[in-house]
Amino acid sequence: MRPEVALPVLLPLLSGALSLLFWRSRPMQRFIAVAGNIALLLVSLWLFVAVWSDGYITMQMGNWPAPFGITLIADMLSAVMILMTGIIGLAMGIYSLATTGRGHEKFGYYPLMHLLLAGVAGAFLTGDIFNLYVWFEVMLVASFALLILGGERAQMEGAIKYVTLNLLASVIFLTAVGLLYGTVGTLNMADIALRLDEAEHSGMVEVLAVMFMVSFGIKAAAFPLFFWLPASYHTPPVAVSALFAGLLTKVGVYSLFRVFTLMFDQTMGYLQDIMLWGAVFTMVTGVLGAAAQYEFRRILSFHIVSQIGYMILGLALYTPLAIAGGVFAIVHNIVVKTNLFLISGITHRLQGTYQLKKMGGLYRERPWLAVAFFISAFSLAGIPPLSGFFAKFVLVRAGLEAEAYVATGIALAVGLMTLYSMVKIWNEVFWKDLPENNHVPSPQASAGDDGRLIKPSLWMMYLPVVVLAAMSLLIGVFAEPIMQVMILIGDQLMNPSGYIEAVMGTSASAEAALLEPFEGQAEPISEDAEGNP
Amino acid sequence: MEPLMALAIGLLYATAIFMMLRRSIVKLVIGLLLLSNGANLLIFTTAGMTRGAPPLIPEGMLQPLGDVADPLPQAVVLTAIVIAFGVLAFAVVLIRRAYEIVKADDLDKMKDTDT
Amino acid sequence: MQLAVLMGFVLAASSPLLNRWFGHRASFVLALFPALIAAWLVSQAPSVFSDGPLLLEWQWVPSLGISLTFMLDGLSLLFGLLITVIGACVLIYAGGYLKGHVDIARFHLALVAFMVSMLGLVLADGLITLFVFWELTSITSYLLIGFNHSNIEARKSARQGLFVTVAGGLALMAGLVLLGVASGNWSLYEIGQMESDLREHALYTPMLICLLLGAFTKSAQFPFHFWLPNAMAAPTPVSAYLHSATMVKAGIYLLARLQPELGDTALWVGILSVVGATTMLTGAFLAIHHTNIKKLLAYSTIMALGTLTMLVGIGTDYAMTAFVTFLLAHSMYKGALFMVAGILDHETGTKDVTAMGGLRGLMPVTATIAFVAALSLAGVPPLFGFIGKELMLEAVLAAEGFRALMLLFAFVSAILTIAVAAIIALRPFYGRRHETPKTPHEAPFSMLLGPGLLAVGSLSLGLLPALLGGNALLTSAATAVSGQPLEVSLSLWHGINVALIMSLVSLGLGFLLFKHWDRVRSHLATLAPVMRYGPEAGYEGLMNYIVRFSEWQTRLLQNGYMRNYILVMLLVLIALIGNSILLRHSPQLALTLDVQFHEVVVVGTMVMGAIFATISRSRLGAVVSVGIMGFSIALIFILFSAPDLGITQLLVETLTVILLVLVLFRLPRFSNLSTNLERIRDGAVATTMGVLIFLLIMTAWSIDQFEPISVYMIENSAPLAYGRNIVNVILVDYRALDTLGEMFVLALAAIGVIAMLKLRHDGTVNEGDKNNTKEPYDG
Amino acid sequence: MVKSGTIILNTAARFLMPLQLMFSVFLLLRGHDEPGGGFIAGLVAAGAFTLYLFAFGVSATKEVLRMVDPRDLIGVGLLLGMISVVPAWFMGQPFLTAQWWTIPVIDFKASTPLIFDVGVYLAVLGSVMGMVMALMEVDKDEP
Repeated sequence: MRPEVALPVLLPLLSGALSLLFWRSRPMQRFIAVAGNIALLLVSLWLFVAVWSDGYITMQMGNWPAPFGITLIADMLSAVMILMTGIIGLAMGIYSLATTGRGHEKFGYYPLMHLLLAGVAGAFLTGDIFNLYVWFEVMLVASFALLILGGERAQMEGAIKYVTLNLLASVIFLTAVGLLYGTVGTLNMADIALRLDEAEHSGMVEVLAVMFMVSFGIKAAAFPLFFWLPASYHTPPVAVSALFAGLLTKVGVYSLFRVFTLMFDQTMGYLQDIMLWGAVFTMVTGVLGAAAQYEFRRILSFHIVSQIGYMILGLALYTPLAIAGGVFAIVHNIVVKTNLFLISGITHRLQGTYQLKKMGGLYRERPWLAVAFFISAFSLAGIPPLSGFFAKFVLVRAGLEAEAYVATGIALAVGLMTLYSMVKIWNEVFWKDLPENNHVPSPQASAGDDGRLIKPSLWMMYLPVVVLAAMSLLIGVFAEPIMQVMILIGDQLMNPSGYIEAVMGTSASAEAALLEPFEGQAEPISEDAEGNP
Repeated sequence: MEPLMALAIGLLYATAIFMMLRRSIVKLVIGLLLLSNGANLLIFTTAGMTRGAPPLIPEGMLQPLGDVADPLPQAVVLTAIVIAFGVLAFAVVLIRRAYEIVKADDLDKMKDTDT
Repeated sequence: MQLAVLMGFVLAASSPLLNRWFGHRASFVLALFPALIAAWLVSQAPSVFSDGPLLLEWQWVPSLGISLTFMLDGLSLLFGLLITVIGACVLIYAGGYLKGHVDIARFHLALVAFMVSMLGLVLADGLITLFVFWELTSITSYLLIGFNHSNIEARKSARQGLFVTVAGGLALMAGLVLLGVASGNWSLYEIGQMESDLREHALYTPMLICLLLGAFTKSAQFPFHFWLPNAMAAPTPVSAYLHSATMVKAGIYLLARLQPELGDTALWVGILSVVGATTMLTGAFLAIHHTNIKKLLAYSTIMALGTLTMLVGIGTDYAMTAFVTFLLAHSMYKGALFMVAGILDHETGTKDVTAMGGLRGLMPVTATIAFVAALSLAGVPPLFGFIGKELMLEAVLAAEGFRALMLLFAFVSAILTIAVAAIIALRPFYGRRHETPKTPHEAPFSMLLGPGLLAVGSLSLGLLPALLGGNALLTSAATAVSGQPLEVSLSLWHGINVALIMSLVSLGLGFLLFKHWDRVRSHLATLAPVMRYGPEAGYEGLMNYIVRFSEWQTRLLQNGYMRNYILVMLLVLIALIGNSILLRHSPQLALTLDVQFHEVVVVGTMVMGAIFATISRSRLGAVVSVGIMGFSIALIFILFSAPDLGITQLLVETLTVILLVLVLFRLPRFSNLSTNLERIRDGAVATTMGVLIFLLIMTAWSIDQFEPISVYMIENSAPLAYGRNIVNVILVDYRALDTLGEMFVLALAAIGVIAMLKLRHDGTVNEGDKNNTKEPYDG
Repeated sequence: MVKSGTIILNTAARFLMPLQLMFSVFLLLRGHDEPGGGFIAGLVAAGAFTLYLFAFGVSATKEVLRMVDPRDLIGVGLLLGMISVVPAWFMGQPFLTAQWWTIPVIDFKASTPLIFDVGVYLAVLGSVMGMVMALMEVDKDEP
């Protein structure tokens, strides 16, 4: 009984349920929000330490042996992703206290946030493919609701695209699950992996792989399936944008990593090239999309797409080092991208706009904010010794070792284009003097929601920003321990037998033991049944 | 039976996709509705269909009488139906609000956030 | 030592504090740091000279082969001393130059950080550590160039410098990784010790090209030289330090560092010689276009960098000697000259040499320093610059490939350089006194100390080359560059030889050019239209093109039309599935049809419902058709042994229809929005998808390879889970987690719906909370 | 949209609603053994209230619900669902492991799956009611 593997899912569910129950009381909601986030962070740390020291940790929910019940399993990848969820969750919790309007708080902002985290955590921990679908839906519906909270025109327009295209992905996913069950007769991912290896109809296996690839590709916003992201991510309140940017697309990427290392490893020969070019085009189109933009959050949104390309590149190269690099990129990107969105929120609060042309002068006015942005932005561009550099370096090294020269070269060039956008923001927002025509921001505009702000508690906005910026720096400076974790992840993912054993191994014998007495009983009954009619 | 169902489900998917490609938001949502129904039927069908043997165990017995229909896809579809309903309700209200704002049932008039 | 370097970053970060504590004397305090490091370097010098490279091991990311190990050999010692000594001078100088500036603390921060990065760069042994420091110098220099960030030119120049150097940096990274992969080693020292020859490795050419791109961009080689003159937007201390003595030499350092392992191939010699010589000529030629004293100096720096590159390319022992000597000489006189330029700018308020004149009397010390340094630049004996230039000419004369070209370029450059030197040394200080924006007077001591020291250095090293172990230092450095033991012994007098004659002739011609400079310039001005097609225009054009391309791409891809988005996604899906199931493999069909009449009717009704929903022109018709379809599905569920499903579907369908009616009630009629062509296209896509789904279902259904896990559930439902409705047992026990999630989905959808409907209408609805009676959302 | 229905609808709703609610509870309790269960029961109950809603309008329905906001139902339902997860932990078993207790006097088998199913019931009821009532309320405001 290892509760730590289930608690990261159950705790946010519980805090979500509690905060729904206390929907009348704002102070209570705010308290539950932060307390729940702190608890989630602690539990995720617990899980991380446990996985680091003990290896795979599993729990058979309901005490039904695998593959019959639902398995929750944490390997190193899950543990890292959960840890990131915990960190980002708390950062967002604190930040939201300062930015969320009363109306939003009243209509379920905090429960939605917690349930979103629960969905994310569930997706990271589940070992069951249909359960993964369920967590995806929890996450999606929570994100739908968060996206439209406030009900402005832009939000509605963005939400329609977001909702429809994500639902399309969900249906493809569901269709694939149905076909998968029809093909192999099981839903447990480890069991599926075993059975797919023996499957005779390799065409069906490939089709399933392709369907999962497209479905998760949509959720991850890979080329050419990313349209929903730039259309919607810049529309909701900034804390929501940040949360989405940090975590949501990464769930899609995580699923790609999980499914293609565990279940569909035999199809990689064919799919690798497709994925590689998908990754390359994702990087390029994303970064080019940002080059023409002059809206803070829109630039950042396009960069999410571009960064997704890096992560998928890691998977497409399909070596342990490349996987390590891809995961490093995920971790780095979660920290940095969230932070950049949070910073855009602060600048918006300070200057009342997201339009770069109208902003300026923050380098002199807010040096600490400038430092935080500088670190995050240049980290995103992969400048050493920040976190992004190591992600990029590992990927470049893996790419060159795998002799994928073109893809690696493009990955490097994309880094330069990332720098272009980041320098654009830096020059416009921080270095340039504030343009004459910008008036002092009105509080009405500042939170993007209901205009009845609590006192502008800037420190609550600064705290997460500074901490995340420091994280980006520290990940770079103390890259060794992190790299060891990443290398372990690379090993674990490329050798899924450990995962399968952790799920099936011990319970395989239990399954036999459980089945045995019934086989004796079942047979006469079934004979009866055959005889009767 | 399954080949017939497969044909019908294929048709369901086709109509759904055709509807989703229209410019009207309402048609889009109806397309989504058709699509999720299609997916549910697909799960139900691929696992094999059985006549007149629901997965129930008669009172006082430990095992069902004879072969019964596979209960797992049923449970999965049940979950999927409810999820689809929730999502659909959300989508339906979304188009209502979107219509209030845009004043037209035309997706082409909703591209301000992209360009 | 590593600690010292890392402490440097801490020191940099704390410089705002130091500025608060020590006021304008903070510069002196900060200058102590490089001075101490210089002292340490000097103390280590004897052992380096005698025992070879000193390795200071320190791990960083061992799992990636990244170490923070420092290697101190002759080359890094030479560079280290340049960085620290000139660094100390510049810090003190900057204290005077920027006295009272509001941002001086930030300036100190960036400058010290840069200095430390540069030091790390030349000391690093690990390939990746070298790169890390390399990029850090790019970033800090970005901050320094953009120091006057209110000025749009400064911002632009900073960005340009950053892009060019970082672009090169990325190539360098690729090159270094290739080097690491090819050699299997991530340490420069160990690569130097390797048996195998990298020159024969299959990756040699790409590796070399990447590395050279990195070095060339950083060291402003043609055609990447344009960023350097623009970088003169930086305050002058920065130009003196970064853009003459240190950062721009990082690329040169890299070339010298790699020459023992990678040099001496046809490719290496060819590229370096030609690029170096071209850069040399370009720099010298462009220099005399300008009257801005900093630009003049910047272009002459480009000329010097070209010379250095060329020398590394030649690669002979003689060239190596020339290389180290020229390097040292150039750093000293160019640093001094930049600082003099800064003094002139600071005191007169203009950078235009033609606007100055007759300042000798007012600023005697400055004038003397300028004169000495300029003589060194011109290569006039007895200054150190003369030795450097002589050696350079001799090395070129002894070169094997491209000798004629290099000789010609070198000779012309020498003439031009002499003219430049004369312009700087004579023009501002002699002749008629001009009115300047500020009234000039002699600069303060802090600003004279640095250039004075460097000028004295140029003079004394020229007179007594062996002074202060100069020979030993250069011997050791040249040995490191050439890879084999080399003896350097410098002297002013080499006898009368070709080089000396060339020097003398160029001196005369150069002076002639100086005399007629104004006329030459007006002639050159007619060339201006041609000059517009330089590499800088290429850079600008590329940047504009990228932005335009990106706009075009965004319009194309992110076009806002939802149906296009869906279409693209579906086409991807169809292509991939179709390719897999139809082309690469084949579907499996088992067309055994076992149907009963009533089943056909139900299925037929369902299909008709779906089709009518598609073609119906009225909303109500569509909703009714959808309802019919839903109820037929419920019937199918019930017919095929799924009573729970049937009931659920029935109830859900009822609610769905209610919802649809409630909502669609307000919407307009369907209108025909698409063209016929679009309909046909969409129909084709939809049909293809439908066919594929059909094939997939048939295939999945006909595969009967594995026993489904539900067998276990059926068997254990009653005995272990105490439930006889197996579906319900699955929902609340076997797979209760799914159901838990599902509850939350439904709840979330409800919250979303309520929020969506009420958040705007809040206050008009009786919610019991009267605080929110206003309508903040209408806008 | 619908302010009040016809007399037939009103009468039907008035009599049908208690019956439907009772039926839904019946479906809920027998769900573990026969077709039924939390979802179905919750949907039936929601159908009952929806019928009432159509017949008598929002405010009347609110009165019937006696100040129980649908959101409270959702909260309680979800919380019950979460509560049923935990007991197994105290027994040292994985979460969600079913626990069965027999209540002695009425010989009723209580179990965590039952609590769970009740949670589902309430959550489904609350969610559907929440949506429908919100829609109707807004419709009422915007004639």
